[in-house]
Amino acid sequence: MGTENILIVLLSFMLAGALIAVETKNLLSSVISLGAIGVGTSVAFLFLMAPDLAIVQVSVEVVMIIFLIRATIARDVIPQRGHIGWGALAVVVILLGGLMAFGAYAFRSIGRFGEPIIASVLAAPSNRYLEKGLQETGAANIVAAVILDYRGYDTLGEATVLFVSILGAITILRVKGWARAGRQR
Amino acid sequence: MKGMSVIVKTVTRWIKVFIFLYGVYIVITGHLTPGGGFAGGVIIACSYILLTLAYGKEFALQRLSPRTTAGLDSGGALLFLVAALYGIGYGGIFFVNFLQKRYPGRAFQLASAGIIPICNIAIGLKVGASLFLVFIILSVLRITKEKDGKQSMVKRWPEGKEEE
Amino acid sequence: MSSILPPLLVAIPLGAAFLIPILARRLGRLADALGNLATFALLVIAVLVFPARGVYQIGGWNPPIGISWVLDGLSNLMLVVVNLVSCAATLFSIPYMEQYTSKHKYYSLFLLMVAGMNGVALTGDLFNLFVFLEIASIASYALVAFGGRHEELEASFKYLVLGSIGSSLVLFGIAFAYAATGYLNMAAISTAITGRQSSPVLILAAVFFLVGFGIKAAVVPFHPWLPDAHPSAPAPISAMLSGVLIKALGVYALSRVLFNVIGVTPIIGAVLIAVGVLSMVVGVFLAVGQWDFKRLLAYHSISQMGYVVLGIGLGGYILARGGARSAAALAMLGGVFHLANHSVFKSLLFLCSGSIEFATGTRQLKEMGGLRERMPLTRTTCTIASLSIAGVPPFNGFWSKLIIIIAAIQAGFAWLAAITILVSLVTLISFLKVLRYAFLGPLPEALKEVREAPALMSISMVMLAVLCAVMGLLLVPAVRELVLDPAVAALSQGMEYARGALAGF
Amino acid sequence: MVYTLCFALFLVGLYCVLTKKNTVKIVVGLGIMEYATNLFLVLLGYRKNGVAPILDKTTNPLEFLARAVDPIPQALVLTAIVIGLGVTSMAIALCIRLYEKYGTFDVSEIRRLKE
Repeated sequence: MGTENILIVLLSFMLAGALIAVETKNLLSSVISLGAIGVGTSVAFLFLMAPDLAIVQVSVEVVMIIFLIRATIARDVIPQRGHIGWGALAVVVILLGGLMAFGAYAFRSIGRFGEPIIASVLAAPSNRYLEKGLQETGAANIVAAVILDYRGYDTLGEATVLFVSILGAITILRVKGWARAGRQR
Repeated sequence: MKGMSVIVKTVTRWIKVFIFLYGVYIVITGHLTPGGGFAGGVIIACSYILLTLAYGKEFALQRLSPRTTAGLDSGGALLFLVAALYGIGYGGIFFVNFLQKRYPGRAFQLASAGIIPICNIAIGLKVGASLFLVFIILSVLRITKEKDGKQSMVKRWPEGKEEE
Repeated sequence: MSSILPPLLVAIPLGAAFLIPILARRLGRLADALGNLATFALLVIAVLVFPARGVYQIGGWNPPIGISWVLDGLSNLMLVVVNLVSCAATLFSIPYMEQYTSKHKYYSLFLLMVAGMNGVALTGDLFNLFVFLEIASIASYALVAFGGRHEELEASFKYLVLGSIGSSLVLFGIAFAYAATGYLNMAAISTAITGRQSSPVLILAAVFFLVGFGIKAAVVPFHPWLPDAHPSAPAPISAMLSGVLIKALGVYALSRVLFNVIGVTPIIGAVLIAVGVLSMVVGVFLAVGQWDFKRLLAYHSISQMGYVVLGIGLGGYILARGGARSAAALAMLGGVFHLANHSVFKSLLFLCSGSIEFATGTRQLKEMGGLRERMPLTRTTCTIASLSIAGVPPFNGFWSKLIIIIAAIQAGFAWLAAITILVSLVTLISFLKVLRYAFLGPLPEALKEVREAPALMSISMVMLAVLCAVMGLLLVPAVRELVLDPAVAALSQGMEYARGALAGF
Repeated sequence: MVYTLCFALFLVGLYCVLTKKNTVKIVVGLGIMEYATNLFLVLLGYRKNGVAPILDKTTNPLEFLARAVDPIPQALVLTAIVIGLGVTSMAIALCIRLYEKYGTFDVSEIRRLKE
């Protein structure tokens, strides 16, 4: 069975999981379905020859599900159903359906699955990384060479994103935001 | 939170060390094998999260206080920034891999690839610290509903005290 | 190009933001000092960098291989505007943020937001744009909720959800662009797609970028988060959000991507014009009925962003239709100039509202009144800013609106000019209402003891008010050639951008 | 086909965010969108019968160049995963605080702000 078929099966499974996550009335099952999708993504990364990503994805996944369950579900498992009004719902569905159809049409103009753009654009930076990465950076793991040398600045940005979001979360969870009381309305 | 049963605690005590070491291994060999600072950092954080889940927060917080964690978080980020800025001193270029340019190590050795391993360690430190921090603040602290504008007893994690 | 200055624009705010939580946890004064020092240094550096043109290769890798920064007229103008407003806002924060707890976290988040915006303005790489966009956005989500009260949290959540949708769409757009070309460098993408812009996947990418950056810019119909988020933040943050964030992450990024990377087509130009007009009209009519001072200002932000988008979109439309370059340049000049002007007067207005709130403890216009004698300085600055935003002659807002109107008439869109004038009139009415209710009329009993804002807050307001009065001078030909024309040239060169950004200027 | 399925996953997430009225559900929707985007990027880089972009001592450089999958999307996704984690933790923090203030996860009850 080719990678493409495996991925189609995997993606169908993830899509089903997503539908369950979206439509179930139980928040706990919703979060667990999200976890299943995450694990599915991680497995897909393995099949797509991205072991770094598979490791990161699965560990981030575990942490995120722990957060979601401990932080929110533990508080309130009342079944939730509501959604926006039917008229708005119809508009959203039509819009997304249109987008879906156009997307399916548009994907024909990029290379077929399994034929990446770097195979046809020889000047693409990726080919340079694959060819000279070891020699220029000394790292045998080309992905590490890309994230920490060729595109190291991105990684600085990424570390900053993590820093800012943790700082933001701590800020939001302060006991008291306003020091001056009483003069507010 | 009192922690879990004796069995879980015993298993955790043994496994924790291995998870931690595995994380460290992934960080320091990130430039040779799959993994790297992020993956390793998350795994290191997981070892502490496991400890917290099994033993309760007091035990874990004794080992690693939130203030230390926050310091490590900032420290890791600073180390990375300094490694990037150091390049300005060397040839005047932001983010240049100055070590590799000066001392190109032998490929496939642990000591190779210039600043990449250093950056990996900085990131591992940062990611591990910040994930553990966010885990503590998101799930260990206890929050109750606020009703009728009156807040009932709120227990916060230790850093809550620092906020005046 | 290799200079030590551009990296500092990102490194200083990042370094200060990482240091402040370690050093200044106990010492609020130290946080004040570090924060202000950092933003002041940034302003100086931004002014020094202003005349520079060129490509800065990070890590020493040539453009398509590594990430590069591209400094041209538009990005340098954006840098000066961002750092100017942030300098005024941090100065204002010293007394104002005493009302809140944990000032060190505030400064840290503030500087991270500034770092994000500087990064967005500098970058010449699509993915890097996304990363820095996220830094600035996440910092702003946290800052909106800084007070931690009901409305602030609610506004922040709304902002976070819409903002994340925007970011996801941008990332998907980047994926499409990569799939079509194999590059991430904007200039390289632009070269690779020249001549095949009508490929469906690129249309999809353009749509995703339009919606994604449109959400960040809060243009109608993607505006619902703004009237909640901007008033909920502390006043200096409102000034930053309305003054520069929606421009740096929204309009600047959008025009950079659409004009210089994807290439503007008549359809894109027409969409921008439509969105601009819609934002102008909807924003101003929603604003008229507001009684909450900051909320009123927030709706006006939507309306004023409409002017900017209209000016830029009109220029793009004329260019794409092969019209006269001078007409297109005039329209873009109006848009870019209004962008700079709006940063100044809208941040001043938000700072004034903060000053009034600081003194009286309320934001409701109906609860104010008679402040003209109690707060003479705030009254003066607020009047100047109001006249600016309404487009009354000597002040800066007038000139940029005038240019947009002339450009619209020249391009044969008399109806656009008419709408612009109408919206301007409604804006004037709305701000006359503000001035009437806040400063005139009898002084309510509760406000008898109100005092003028502290000195530092006043200094920062006066600084911006002076700018409002003198920014019209930017149109003097010699100055214009130095400041505004390079920015317009950066936009109107369109796909020519690539040649410069790949090879160095 | 694979691309389309992945895009569908993204749209399901978007649908969830746009239509659901529960803060946790919205966070779940954002998570689905994020996974789909990441997966899409990696799908773009896959090469038929490809190998991972990691060299070892025995690899033949020419064969590696012809067979390795595209490393750029992997680098980007590594960044995007961490960014997603950051956004999600912020969102969870906000959910907790909103719950604390309003006693519910239901958006329709969280309405202090004027329309």
